[in-house]
Amino acid sequence: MDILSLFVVVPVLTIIALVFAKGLKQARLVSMVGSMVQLGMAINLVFAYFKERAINDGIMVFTKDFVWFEQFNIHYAIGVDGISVALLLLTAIVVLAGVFISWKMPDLPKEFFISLLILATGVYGFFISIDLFTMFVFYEIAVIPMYLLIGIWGSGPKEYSAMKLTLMLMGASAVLLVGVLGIYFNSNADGGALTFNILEIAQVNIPIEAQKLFFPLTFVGFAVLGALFPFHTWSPDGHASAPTAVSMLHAGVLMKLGGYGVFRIAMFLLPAGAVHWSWFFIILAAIGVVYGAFGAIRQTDLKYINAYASVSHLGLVLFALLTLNKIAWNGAIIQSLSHGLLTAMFFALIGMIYGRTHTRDIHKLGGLMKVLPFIGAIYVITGMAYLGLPGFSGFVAEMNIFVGSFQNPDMFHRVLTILAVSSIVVTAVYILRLVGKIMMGPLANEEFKDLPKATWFEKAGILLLLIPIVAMGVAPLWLSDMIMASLEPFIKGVL
Amino acid sequence: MDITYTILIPLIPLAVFLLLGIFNQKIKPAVSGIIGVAGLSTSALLSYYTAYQYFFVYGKVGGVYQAIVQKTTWMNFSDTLKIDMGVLIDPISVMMLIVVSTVSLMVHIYSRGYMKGDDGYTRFFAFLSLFSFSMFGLVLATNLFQIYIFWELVGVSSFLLIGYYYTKPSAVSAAKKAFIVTRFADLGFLIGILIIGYYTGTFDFETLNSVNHETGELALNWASTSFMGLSVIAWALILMFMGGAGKSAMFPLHIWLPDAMEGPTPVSALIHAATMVVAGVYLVARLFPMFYFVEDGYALNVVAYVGAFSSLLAAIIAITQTDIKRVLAFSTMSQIGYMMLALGVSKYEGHEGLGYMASMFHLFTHAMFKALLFLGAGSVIHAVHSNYLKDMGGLRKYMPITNITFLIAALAIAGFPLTSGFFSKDEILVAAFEHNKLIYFSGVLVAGLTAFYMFRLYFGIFWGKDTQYKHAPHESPISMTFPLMVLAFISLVGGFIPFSNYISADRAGFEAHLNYPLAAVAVSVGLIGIALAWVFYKKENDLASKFSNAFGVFYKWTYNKFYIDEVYLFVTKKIIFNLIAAPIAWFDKKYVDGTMEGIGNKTVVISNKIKGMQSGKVQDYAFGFVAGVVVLAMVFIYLWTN
Amino acid sequence: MIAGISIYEILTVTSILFFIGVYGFITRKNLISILMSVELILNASIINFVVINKYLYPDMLQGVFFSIFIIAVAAAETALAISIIINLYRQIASVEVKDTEIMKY
Amino acid sequence: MEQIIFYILALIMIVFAIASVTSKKMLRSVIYLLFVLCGIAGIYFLIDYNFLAAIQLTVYAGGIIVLIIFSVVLVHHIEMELELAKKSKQILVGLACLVGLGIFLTTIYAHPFNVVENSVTTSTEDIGFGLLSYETGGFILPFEVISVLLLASMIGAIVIAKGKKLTDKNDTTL
Repeated sequence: MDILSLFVVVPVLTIIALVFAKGLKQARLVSMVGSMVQLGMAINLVFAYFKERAINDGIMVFTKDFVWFEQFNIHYAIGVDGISVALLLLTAIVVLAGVFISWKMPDLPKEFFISLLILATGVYGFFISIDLFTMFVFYEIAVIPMYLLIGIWGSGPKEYSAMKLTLMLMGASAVLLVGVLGIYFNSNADGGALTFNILEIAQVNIPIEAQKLFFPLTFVGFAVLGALFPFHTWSPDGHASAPTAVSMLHAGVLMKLGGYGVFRIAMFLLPAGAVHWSWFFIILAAIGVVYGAFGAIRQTDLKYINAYASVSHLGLVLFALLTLNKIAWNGAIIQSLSHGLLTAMFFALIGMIYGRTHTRDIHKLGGLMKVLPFIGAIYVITGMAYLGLPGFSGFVAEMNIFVGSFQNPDMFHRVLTILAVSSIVVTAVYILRLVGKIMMGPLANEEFKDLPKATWFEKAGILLLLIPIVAMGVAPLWLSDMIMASLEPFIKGVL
Repeated sequence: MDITYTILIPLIPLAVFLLLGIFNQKIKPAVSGIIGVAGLSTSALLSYYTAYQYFFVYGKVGGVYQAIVQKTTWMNFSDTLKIDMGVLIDPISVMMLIVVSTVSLMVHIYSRGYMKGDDGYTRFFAFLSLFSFSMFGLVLATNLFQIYIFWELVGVSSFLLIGYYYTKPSAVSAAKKAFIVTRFADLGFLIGILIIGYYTGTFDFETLNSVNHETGELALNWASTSFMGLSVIAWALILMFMGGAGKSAMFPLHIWLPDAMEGPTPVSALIHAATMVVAGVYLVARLFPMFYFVEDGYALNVVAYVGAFSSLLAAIIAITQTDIKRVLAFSTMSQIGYMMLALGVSKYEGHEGLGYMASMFHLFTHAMFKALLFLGAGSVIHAVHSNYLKDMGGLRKYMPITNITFLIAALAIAGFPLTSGFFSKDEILVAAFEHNKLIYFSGVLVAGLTAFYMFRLYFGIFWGKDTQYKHAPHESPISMTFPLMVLAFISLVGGFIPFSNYISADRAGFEAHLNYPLAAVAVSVGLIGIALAWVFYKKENDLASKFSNAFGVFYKWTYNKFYIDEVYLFVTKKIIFNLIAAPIAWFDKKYVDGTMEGIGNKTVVISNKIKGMQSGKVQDYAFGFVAGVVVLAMVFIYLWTN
Repeated sequence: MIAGISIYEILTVTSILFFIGVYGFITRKNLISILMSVELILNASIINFVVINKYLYPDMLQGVFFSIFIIAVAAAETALAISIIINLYRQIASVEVKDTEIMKY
Repeated sequence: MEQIIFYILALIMIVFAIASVTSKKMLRSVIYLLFVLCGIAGIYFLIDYNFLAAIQLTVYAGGIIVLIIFSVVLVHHIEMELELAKKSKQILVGLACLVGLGIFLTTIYAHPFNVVENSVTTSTEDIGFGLLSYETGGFILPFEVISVLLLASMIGAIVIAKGKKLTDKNDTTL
């Protein structure tokens, strides 16, 4: 079994093992072991990748190719570059943290962990495949369990949110499918056979007109998952209703599929289309950045605040991608990673607070720092990291994005860049409002006096997320070099 | 020269911070205090050693102090553009090292007494160490991005320390305000950095500042793009100054500083008087060649006028404040304005660069005596448990050491001859006199006002009415009075350091002399101020209230800080919150979400409408079938026959 | 072979019968009438089988056989349909199409 | 002679067929249908398929029509007026049928049938042999299948028509 396919096989094995598990204790143990193996594999992959990279200068390494649908030339083709390696590592971390955070899942624990791992399988598969169709299949695998996870284990108007989320994402993937098929049917433009293989399509000069036609479809199809304004409304409701681990996984990993897809498929395969349309979508992305930030100021539900903050931060990812600039792209990838960790952390903390106080209304919370020192301190740290404090991953990402987008010297990009940069102030406003409101100040409710302290598994989950955040923030060089090296073949098309 | 060891200066406080932060609950308060002091002492000793080595051993090469840089790549943007991390040793950074480490050490020692018995004792020392780390990093930064990084870090340490009493809502909102206002200013800083990075292709101070001595211009070339009639680099400098103005509480970004006094007093002494708030001055000084040469010093003029205006405004407001820490806060703002205006009027070469040197000198002396004033005020507050002048009076009998040291500091800030403030202030006024008369007059006026409000404070606290105290105030413990004495000593004799030999804009050094006529003017204005204060406040009387009544509206405006806070509040609360954020939230719910929901609802409506077609009536289906077959047949026949 | 009558004429007649049946099937509202219309359609097609057999392939009998089968099936179908109608009438006391809406939607 | 008979038969069939699908009186409608079926039997006679004509008369005219009449009598009052479809629907359906007829006829007349002139007479014996032959082209299997089908449908008809008692047990309506 090759090193990459294991990423799909191990979760599947874990799921099979879960089927035979009895009760919460066994279920969580099995999932924890499975996720830990996964994390170990991801870490191992990073080292293996560096080793392989030294001797192999293909765009993708560890490539494998099996035919699984002869007629349409659909392959199970896999391979990774620095970007997917980083995202796989992120996924492994967030999944394990999610398992830790769901340590005390009260209802249907077995089914919950199974759904969670199905989602993870889809995500892993998506990141390793380099065949459009296989990728699409994994994408759908990742999206579908969300419906169950939110609809069954959610809170509040969960059916409504689950339905909204699923319908919007499905609508997007319908659009995406048209785009993917459009690419497929143009993949013989240079006379070869029709193919779904990304690397092969990248060699083909797809006619400009076709690129102009299919780029918006592919882009929007993925960008909806990346919460592009104005298609972001599924995200606040979905996040608010989802259980903690699902929110973490969704905002932390699943939404990254959007940016990754935009980058890997829409921009790589349709560069002329990207150049042609970027001006339009970059406006939307820039609006999303500021809009999400302002939206977050007004919300009172912790999860809504975070969801809007995600809109803002992921808007920054799309914004960076659309500036068609290598530095900014590097920033976009780092931002994906950073936001994945940070937002997962935030949702985990919100889950802990909610689990103890049973409210997410910031007006009902206050002064929790006194009673929950660990969670409070981590909350403040996460908030600071979120608003781009140096020393944490967010800063590195944002600086790359801003420096990169500043490389476009025309007035149009300048104005948009400054608009996007100004979001860091608004971010500071809502983060500090949040921190000041719920952590600081006098204790809001006498009942909160004896809240239980953080447990070991909560701490484990949090540290798991915090360590990479700090590592990326303090020593970004290895990561950014790894990503930068992999960006080279992708940026060529659009420059 | 190998200066690698200097990296330890910031790293030791960082280690202390991590140690105290992670094992916050497990360390006994007494131990954490000792760890903090020990860590900082090491850093301070290293700083002094560095200073000695630099100034007297290897710093000067060919009559000019060399900048020594050691750095490593932290992140690559592109082949040319990158962020380095490293240390830059040059006269001003070494001078700042001394200032920061001295004041910080004194504050550490002082805090062991001041914070005794507080719940978050360990946390407090952790934050202090974090701040010291950030400030050292800022001082030693080798490039714009590094300074920005530590700039943000001092911002957040400041946030944490202002909000140290986090259960107090006023402290929380002050912390938020400080962070957001400076963050807004940093936005300008960041954009400035981005502009500079794009047009010059480097962030390095040494590259940016290098001057071509033959042409007398900056060695660096850039595409001279202009925007609204001013070159983009000048814009960048102005934007960066915006960042500096935010940190240094220059008008109109000063509103956070008075509120920041909600923090514990040692914090105010360290961060909001001596070190962090002068970061803006340091930034301008750092980039002085750029400020000076780009567009004939356009940006530098902005600095000068903003500095002068802030200085005057703050001095006026300080007269009417009743919270002693707020008086000191406005005084700080006023003095920083002084430093800014000195930089603003400075030239580059030799003696022409007097303003630059005077600014740095004043930065040094001000750090000492202002820290002393704050620590003294802290000692007083510690004794009487109040911040307000009305609760004080006649304390000289109870607190002799505090009294004496406070008096020394007040004399120094008022520019009393032979104190340190006298020398630095005099040089600033000389520089202003030589280059810009308007600013000079404003400076003289501020000098008088400073003397007045400072002695109003002094007399109000230690003389004036004999207040009856519930608990008789007593002198603070030795851990608190010792730093007072050390700082008082420096404030007294610091003026005799031949600063101009070591620090000058072109780093070559020069001999500065007292300008007796101008000094006489400044001193006499200062003495008038002191004398007025003597009359008004030495003994309890109603002169002051009569006076304030006479001024009426003006007094009210001044007392309310010219309502600048209210304007900001209006802008943030009414405009940003209610006119931008609220409509956006509404728009999002109503239209963006509404559209998506609408699509869903329409689908349901349409399907309800057309489900009637599936009536279950076989005859209807049959009709559809027949009609369909007929139509299809027609089509096929048409196709066949053609 | 009918002397003097071509296949076209016969087919015309059956076509007319067929469409009359179709018309009846769609417009009538009574189950028994509909059944009758179906008989009409079936008969029209039976004639076609027979006539084509006779006119085009006179030495074969397939058309006749199929006609017989169709008649048999029609008889069976009618019997079943009638029984269903009677049963329905017992249940709802009506054999109008508009009353039999159980399967609607 | 045969020509005239054919035309007469055709006229009868068409007229009564129309009458059958438009009549308001149920029983009359059935009787009109009987005439049509008899006309069809006449056609069979004309083209010399006597056996078929006989079947037509016995099974259709004799059996099915009687069955229908019985059911009509069972479920209707003799004098009940039938409900007619809406005028607009009648016209629409009529139009569609006319167009369809047009298409049929154009197609038929456009097709050159390869008519074989003959006067072969088919005896009942031929049909019997053909139907029961198991040689190549024999119809014994379909014949048996049809027999079984008839049997099955008879039983089914009885069961369904009996209805009530059986369904009571299973508690299903119809």
